[in-house]
Amino acid sequence: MDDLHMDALVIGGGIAGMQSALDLGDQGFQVALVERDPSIGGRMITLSKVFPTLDCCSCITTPKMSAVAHHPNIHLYTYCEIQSVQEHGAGFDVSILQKPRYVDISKCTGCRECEYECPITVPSPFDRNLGAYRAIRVPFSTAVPQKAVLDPEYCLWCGKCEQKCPVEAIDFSQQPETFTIEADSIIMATGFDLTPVSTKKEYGAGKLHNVIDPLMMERFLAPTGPYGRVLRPGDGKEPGSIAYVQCAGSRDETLGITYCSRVCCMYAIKQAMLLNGALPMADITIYYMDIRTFGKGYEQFYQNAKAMGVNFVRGKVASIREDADQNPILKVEMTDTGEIVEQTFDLVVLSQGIVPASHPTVSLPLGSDGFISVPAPDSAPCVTGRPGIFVTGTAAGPMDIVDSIVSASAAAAEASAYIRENGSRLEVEKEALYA
Amino acid sequence: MSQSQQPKILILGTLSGGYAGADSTGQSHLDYPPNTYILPVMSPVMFPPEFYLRAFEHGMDGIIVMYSGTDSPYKVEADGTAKLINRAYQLMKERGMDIRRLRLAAICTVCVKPFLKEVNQMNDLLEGIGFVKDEIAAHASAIVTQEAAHG
Amino acid sequence: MPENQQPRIGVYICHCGGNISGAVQCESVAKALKGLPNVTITRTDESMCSDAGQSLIEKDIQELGINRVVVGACAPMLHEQTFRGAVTRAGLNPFLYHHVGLREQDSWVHGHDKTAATDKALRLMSAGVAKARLLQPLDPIRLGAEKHALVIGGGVAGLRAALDIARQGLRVTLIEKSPFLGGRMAQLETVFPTEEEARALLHDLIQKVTAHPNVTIFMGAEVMGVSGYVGNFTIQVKQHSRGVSDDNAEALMSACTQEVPDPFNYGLTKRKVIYRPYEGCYSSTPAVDWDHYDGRPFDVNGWPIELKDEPKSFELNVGAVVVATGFDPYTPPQGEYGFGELPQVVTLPQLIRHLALSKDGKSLQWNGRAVRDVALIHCVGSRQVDGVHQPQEDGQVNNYCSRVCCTASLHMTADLHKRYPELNIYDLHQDIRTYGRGHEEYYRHALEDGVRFLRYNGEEVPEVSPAPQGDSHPVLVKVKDMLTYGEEIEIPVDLVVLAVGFMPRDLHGLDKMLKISRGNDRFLLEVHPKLRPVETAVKGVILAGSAQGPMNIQESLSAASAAAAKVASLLGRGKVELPPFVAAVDVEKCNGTGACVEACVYEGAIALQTFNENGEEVKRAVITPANCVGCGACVAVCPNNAVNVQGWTLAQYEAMVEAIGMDLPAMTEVTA
Amino acid sequence: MTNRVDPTLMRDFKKYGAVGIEKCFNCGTCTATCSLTSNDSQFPRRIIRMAQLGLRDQILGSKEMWLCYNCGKCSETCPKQAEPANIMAAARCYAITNYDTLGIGRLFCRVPLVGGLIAVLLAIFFGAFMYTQRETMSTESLKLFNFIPYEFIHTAGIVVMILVALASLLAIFNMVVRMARANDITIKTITGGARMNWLTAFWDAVVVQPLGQKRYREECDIEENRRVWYLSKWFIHAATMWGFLGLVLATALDYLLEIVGVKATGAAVPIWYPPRLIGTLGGLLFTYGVTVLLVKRWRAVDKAHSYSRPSDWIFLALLWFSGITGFIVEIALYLPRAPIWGYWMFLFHVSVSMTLIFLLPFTKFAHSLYRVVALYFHALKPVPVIEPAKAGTD
Repeated sequence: MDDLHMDALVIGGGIAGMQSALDLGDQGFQVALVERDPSIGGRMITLSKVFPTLDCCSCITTPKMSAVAHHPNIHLYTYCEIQSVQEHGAGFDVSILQKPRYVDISKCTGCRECEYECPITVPSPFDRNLGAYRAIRVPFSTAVPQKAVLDPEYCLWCGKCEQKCPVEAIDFSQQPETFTIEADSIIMATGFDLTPVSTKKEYGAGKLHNVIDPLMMERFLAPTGPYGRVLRPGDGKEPGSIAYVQCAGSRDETLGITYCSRVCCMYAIKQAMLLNGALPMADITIYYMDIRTFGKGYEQFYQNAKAMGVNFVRGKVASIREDADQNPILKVEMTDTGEIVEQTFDLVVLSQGIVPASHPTVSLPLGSDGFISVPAPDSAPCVTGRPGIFVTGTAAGPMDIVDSIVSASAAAAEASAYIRENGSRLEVEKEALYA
Repeated sequence: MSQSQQPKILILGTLSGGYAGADSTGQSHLDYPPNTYILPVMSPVMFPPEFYLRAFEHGMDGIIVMYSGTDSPYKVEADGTAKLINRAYQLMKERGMDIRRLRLAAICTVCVKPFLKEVNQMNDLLEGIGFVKDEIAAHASAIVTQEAAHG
Repeated sequence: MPENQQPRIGVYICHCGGNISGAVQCESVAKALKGLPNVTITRTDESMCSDAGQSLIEKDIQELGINRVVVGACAPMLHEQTFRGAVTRAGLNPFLYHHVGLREQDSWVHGHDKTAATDKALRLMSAGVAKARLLQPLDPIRLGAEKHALVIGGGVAGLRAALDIARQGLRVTLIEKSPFLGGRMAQLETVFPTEEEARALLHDLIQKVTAHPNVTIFMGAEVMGVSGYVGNFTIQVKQHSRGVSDDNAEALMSACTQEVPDPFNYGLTKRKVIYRPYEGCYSSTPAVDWDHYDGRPFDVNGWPIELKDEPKSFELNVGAVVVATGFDPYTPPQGEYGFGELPQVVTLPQLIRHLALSKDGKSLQWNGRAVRDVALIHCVGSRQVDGVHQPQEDGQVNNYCSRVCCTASLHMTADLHKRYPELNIYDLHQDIRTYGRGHEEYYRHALEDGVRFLRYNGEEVPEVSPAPQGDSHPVLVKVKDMLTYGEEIEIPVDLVVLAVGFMPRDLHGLDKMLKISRGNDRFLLEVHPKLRPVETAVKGVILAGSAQGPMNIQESLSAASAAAAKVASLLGRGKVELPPFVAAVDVEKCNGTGACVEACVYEGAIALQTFNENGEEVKRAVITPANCVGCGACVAVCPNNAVNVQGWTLAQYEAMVEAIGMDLPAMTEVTA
Repeated sequence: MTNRVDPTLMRDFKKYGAVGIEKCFNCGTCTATCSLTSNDSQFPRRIIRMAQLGLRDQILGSKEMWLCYNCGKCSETCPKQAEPANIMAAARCYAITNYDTLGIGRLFCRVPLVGGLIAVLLAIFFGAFMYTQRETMSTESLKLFNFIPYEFIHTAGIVVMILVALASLLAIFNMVVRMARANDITIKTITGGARMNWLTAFWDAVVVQPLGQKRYREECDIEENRRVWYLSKWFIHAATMWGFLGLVLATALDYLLEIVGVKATGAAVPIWYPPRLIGTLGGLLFTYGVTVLLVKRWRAVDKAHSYSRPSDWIFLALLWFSGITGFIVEIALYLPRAPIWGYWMFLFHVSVSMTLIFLLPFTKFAHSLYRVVALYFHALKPVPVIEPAKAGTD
């Protein structure tokens, strides 16, 4: 591939990255959006509904994905990884690895014939491995681009897909390719991972059958989820009682994570409300230390959940074990009364927090919390320690969707100002931009 | 049971008021009777009084005009709509229709409770006074009887 | 042109991922609609708004020759634009599209009765189809846009918005109501989490803004009127005189004797009516406090000098307006936690000012005595409960969380502890909400500094009362502490600090002038917290900072930069497009009665013009689209129905009403 | 009842070694982690909370702190690393100090240097005093009571015992009064309730729990027990205690046998001879237990042993020296030739042991008293509350 020149390169195609790209693109800048996965959409597209409005999540994400895909100024690079970022004047040379899809995306129509033909079933990371898809597939129904991708780890190279493909898009000979984009500025929108709980042996270290993470619950609740309903992964039973363990990966020095992950209170309340709808007979209890519903409309959301009958109990869950029927049993002090209870539930959700996602090779100073450092949050909340590189969304610390979107637009404003002030575009071009 | 057996309520909701208020109610997932049909309008100041009569003829048993009133982005909406509705009342009276079938209410974008109140009130009313077609027919037959008596 | 042919209508019903299909039998509705005249195809989809869903429509337009599209999905507010976009991509005029809200107004509110919900969906959809039959292609009104934005408010959000807009190459005018820039941030000492000096950060920002060639600033100025629309707003501004100049300022200030409580210090101190709020403020020229100046002349070297406010009025033409009008701290009513009754009760902002004014001594002094024990009460004016708290003037209570107070309070306790290590601090909270990056550290510090935390239940708030005679302390705070199993704990203190929340500001009609609305919490309302989080329902009017809701400095900065990004997208090209929903006259029907002109209140929107028709002079109504708002006042009064609002015609409404009232043949089958 | 806060107590507690008390944000993990706590006796958080707010009476009236065996699990899991186990230990230290009205306990807990000095001086005093009464050192066989006359040791011992008993009773009285006040305990609590309540409670408080270490063994540190039993926490504690009691029993038996005229005290006897058998086994257990405890504290092997305060060291040192010297004397006694150092060791042993006993109510040793009392009150079945009959019907 030829070297390309862009005004901005956005790393990460989640909601923050998409919004930054859209804001820059709308202003007339040429933007490259680089995404590690085969589809953009990030974490948000896997969610069910979003707080505090309870809109269906895909109703907000898919139009943005669609807008990104159709934007004349946004150039989408999916299934790509950043290899290196070198300073080049005021801008950067970014070396990018295009991972082989084994599908020619210029030919693929997303008809899914290959997927129907493929004999290999593999667990789907989109569904938090709760569901399965094929070794060759369109990553998920609303994926952008709607193009198939083949997973070489599982593929038997039987060639059935190749025979079936009506447009001869399957290409087993694809190799990883490296290309370079010259960009005047970079926006890091690399997102987050859930805090690992494998070190928390009190919570079963991830080995208990009916203790799940919140993103799994999102998939259960999502209409596009693997089962279309909520069930226990251990035995497929419909849960009659569900508990949320707050701060299961935050504010806990035994995990080495002392910060608040900011979103867990709200997503737990939201899921509780949705569960109330999905399983009207289920008892839902949220065990918490402090309910942190600080955002616009959030406190009312919390009060609504209380009124709806969601049970809020103050006390940090000390331990979880399971009985012979694989029912998780929580032990907790209800600190309001001092009562120590052991409560058996059908399903327990660990409200795990947010840690930085594994980074592409962009060397940037990090804060003590591991997120990208923002040296002057009270004067430039999106500016990192490296000139020309900006940060947005959960790459800069835990953040909810609303705050991520605002921060994404702010990062776009910073980047566009930087491009105007330092960018390598010719003056003429700059003038032309706003002619 | 088919809704054709229920009295129908037409709601003309402004985009900056009633229609958005109904959306707010929906976002709060608050139930109300389903015999309500909300049409978005820029401003109800566009509807001539005859429009309402024709709507009744088409089987609408109650009409609530949910406008934005003084909060409207349109200067004439508040006074203008009220005048038009008053003229509609005149026409309704002439036809022997219960004027409570047509109501004007100011509903804001987040007026969830007032929205529900209006809808429920109209429903209660219609439960009492029944279908508009019966009312029109009764009036017509009354006129016939009257004329017969005179004639 | 496909749109001029016979209508070929494509009908699409969205499951909305179960949101709609959970209550509405979408397939049945689609099947029933299939039988309607002009309906060429009906489809349902899991998610119409997804790329795949949109492609479906595009494909049908191109392959089946669909020339009218009706989608039944979520509220039009959310996705009407999305589908218009899809229709446009397929080569169809975007206004040959009609959106029916099946989610907020049907499935979400009638979920208990699936049959009724389905019937309603069918009627609404058939109304949509009826309208679609009568849709005509429309073109948006294209207007030049001023590459100039107005920022209202000179606090940190306004300043940041102005700077970022200026940096995008646009002109900005910033107006600030008070004679000085800086807003609430100037009243702070240090900021969390960096512990930088608030004023140093602020002055750095002011320096950048004032030095930027694209920025014009008017202080002591307010908006008196707004007209126009996106791209072309006309703003009437009134600017008060400063009253003094650098030359005579010092002489006048020393001659000035009239003193008033200083709002900058929340009334803790007094200042003269000719004043600077603090040393190093911007502008450094003092100003006269016209609201309080008693009008008496000053005696300067024996000469009586009388000052007069001579406001200047002028107009600004701007393409967009950023509202950065900020917030007010909540002022507790007399008696709430002893406020206004006990001299030992202060608000957090007051204490911040008090500390800024106090010399460092061994102990904190308040009301003439040394403070040994302090109680800090959270959620004053926030998270209020109906029936427990005294409502505001409008009858509402502040049931929102003010977001900033928890960290601000603990930031304060850290400062107190540093300055007065012997001080005992009690923190009475409901939940500690140190959510932000680096905020939990303040909680940790407070704990380690020995701050005692007590947790009260929102419905049983702490009690503040004077201590009985002879007690060691003047005030007693009693609280049912939920961390001590609900036992009543008595805390003797010398000072009670109320962590007051954010109050939405009275904008003196500015919100009305801009036609922007407020939410349930009475803060200014955005269109949608995720889709368009800083934009208002009025195109071209954008929010920045705490006018929209409680925010800390960092969040205000982000919001302000985001607002700047939106302004840049809107005005950068120097032109904007307006929706074509304006009145249009059918000259065939118009016979020049002039009723429409009489009904119209918009200057220059509709007028009678004389035409020559078959050698005869006739009068016909003519619309000027840029001045028409599309209210339709002309429509109702036209005896011939010769005028209609494009896209919202009377005929369309009649057809829709008729469709709602009609029982479709398939209906009984569907809803049986 | 209104509880008035006292900001000084938490600072006080830090002086008793509660290193993390201010860090606690009352999440309740510690209480829910503890296997010994129950709804009638909640700890550690309750104790921490009382200390944070300065509710002195409630702390001094609590039995909860004595139910804790310092297994350290709460400290391992504490999300704020506030060291609740250590706070419990500090609370016990605080209680020992406050129940002792003589002010000696305060020295051991608050002024460890002075405390240590007192212990050393006391031992020297006892040693010197006995040395003045010395007689002959036979080299033929170790005739200990020819060195220091038996009657003298006996009398001195009885005097020490009486003093200790008086001080202990006074302290226990203090404790009981405070506990009764804070928990609404009356005579009825003891006599009322189930039949033989007082007796079953006594059985539980004296035999089942302390001697049998039932709860420590069964409920505390279960995982630990699964490792190797002889290194488990309960066994080490039990070994120390059983060993100590074994030594006391052996001494008492020896004395008893003399009274009934079976043998003379101190006379060499075969290994199977019951007092000697008990004494040897007890000594072995005791030395093992104390040595392991010392090593654990020295190496700070876990949370429970990380924050040793001087009073811990003084107590353990006294225990260890009295145990090890006794054991050495025992060895010397059965050596073919009586070594002279055997006499000095004997003198040392008697002095240290007397010091240990003498300081019982003032050092960490006092926990053995208070724990039994607390366990007794804990074991009492509550008097059933009879709801007053409601007037009228609704």
